[in-house]
Amino acid sequence: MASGSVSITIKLFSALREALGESEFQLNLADVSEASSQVDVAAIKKLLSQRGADWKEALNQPNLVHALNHKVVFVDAVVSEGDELAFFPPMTGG
Amino acid sequence: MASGSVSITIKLFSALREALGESEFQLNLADVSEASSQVDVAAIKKLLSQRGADWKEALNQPNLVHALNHKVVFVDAVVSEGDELAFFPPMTGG
Amino acid sequence: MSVALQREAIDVAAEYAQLIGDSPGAAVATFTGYVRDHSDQHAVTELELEHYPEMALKVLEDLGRSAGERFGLSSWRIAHRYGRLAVGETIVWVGAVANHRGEAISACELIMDTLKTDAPFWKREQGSAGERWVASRDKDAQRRARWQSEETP
Amino acid sequence: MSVALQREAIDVAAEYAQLIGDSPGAAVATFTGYVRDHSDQHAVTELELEHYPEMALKVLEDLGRSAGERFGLSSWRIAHRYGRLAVGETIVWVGAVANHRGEAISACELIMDTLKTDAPFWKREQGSAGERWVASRDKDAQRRARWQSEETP
Repeated sequence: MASGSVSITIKLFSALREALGESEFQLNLADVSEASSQVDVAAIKKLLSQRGADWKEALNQPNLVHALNHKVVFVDAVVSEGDELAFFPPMTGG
Repeated sequence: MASGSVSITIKLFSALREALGESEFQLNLADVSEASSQVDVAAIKKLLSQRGADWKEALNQPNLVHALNHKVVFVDAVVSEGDELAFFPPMTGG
Repeated sequence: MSVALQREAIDVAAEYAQLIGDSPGAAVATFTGYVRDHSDQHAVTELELEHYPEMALKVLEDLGRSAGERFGLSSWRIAHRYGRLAVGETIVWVGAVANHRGEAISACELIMDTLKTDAPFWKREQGSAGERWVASRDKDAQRRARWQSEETP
Repeated sequence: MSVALQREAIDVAAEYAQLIGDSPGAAVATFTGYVRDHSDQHAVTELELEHYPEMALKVLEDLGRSAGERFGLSSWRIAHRYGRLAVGETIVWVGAVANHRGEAISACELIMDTLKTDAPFWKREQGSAGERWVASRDKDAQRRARWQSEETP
């Protein structure tokens, strides 16, 4: 069962940060579907996409990268209390 | 016809120089076979091999390198007046 | 065996001296990246490098450590800038010390190829085309992929 | 775009500064070789590098020029020592400047691989096994041969 007390940190970078006007915020998972016992990255994307058309578009671009606790993950990665989940476009350093 | 006036510079390096006790000398080709119209590196090796068993051994080791005017060549390279012909073992720089 | 994330320019000579220390290995390879004055077809006057500090540090440390193990490095260093960079300034410096040249050079190349696609930095260019985020290049992903299949040279 | 043959130690920082000049290219790769304290199984205390000066200059100039053309280098430099070298001293320094990292790094590697087998230098070691000429390595010839078949990376 999803616990109503789960809270995670969301971070946005680069064009995503710019398009959505936020760089970091806390997200409470109380309202994620209680039917699933675990909350994964896909569920968070779905939840955040409800914030508006810009969020939906930004979070569903095909080359979106998600990093959970500083490691790139697939959308099926499970999110837990205190985790840090970041969304950003492909990296262009070096 | 081989000209009796042809003179070249022979240089020896590394283990060859050390084994033969010479690093550089002039070689006059007057006595190279007059039957051949051109003198090549193989003919020079044959000529120098007559200087003694140590020369014969040193110049006939399988990995001997020959450089004519500062460029590595095969034994069929033709030698001309004023050329510089060097013999040495495989290179080990860098 | 360390990573630096820094706003200030990279002192290449100081980095090199620190990398080799008192007793250098036999083979030292380095790579330095600089801000170019052009990108695709248009002029670039300035670059802003955004980064994700905690993740960048973790990714680069993991990368240096794994290159070190793969190529038997006796020492390695990765320094990466962030913030505003002028044309001609350093962006990144990588140094690797090994017993043989092939290992040192390959380690540098592996680190650069992986860093380009895996380290959380994003370039924003200012220039004749206005401001824009730099797009990732397919070629970088291809170069990155080589290291997953290729045998150690 | 030059070659140095020198008896004195190579000043790596000065070489680097001169290589990049006032406006560096985007990508700079360097390689430095040092005298090792061992060879095969035995300790080495000193190295004597014999060379064939006129030919060494010609071979290294041709090599730099051909690497420059193959990889589109905007600058390159090869410095090589000769004479007596102590353990830990520089033997060789190669620097290459290009528009992209792959070209700079590959140029350095091509120059080093070719130099090892084609440039007329011979190492004589002094150490626990007495004095001896260093034998050429099959591996060097193999690395050299790669560049004759391989496509430009």
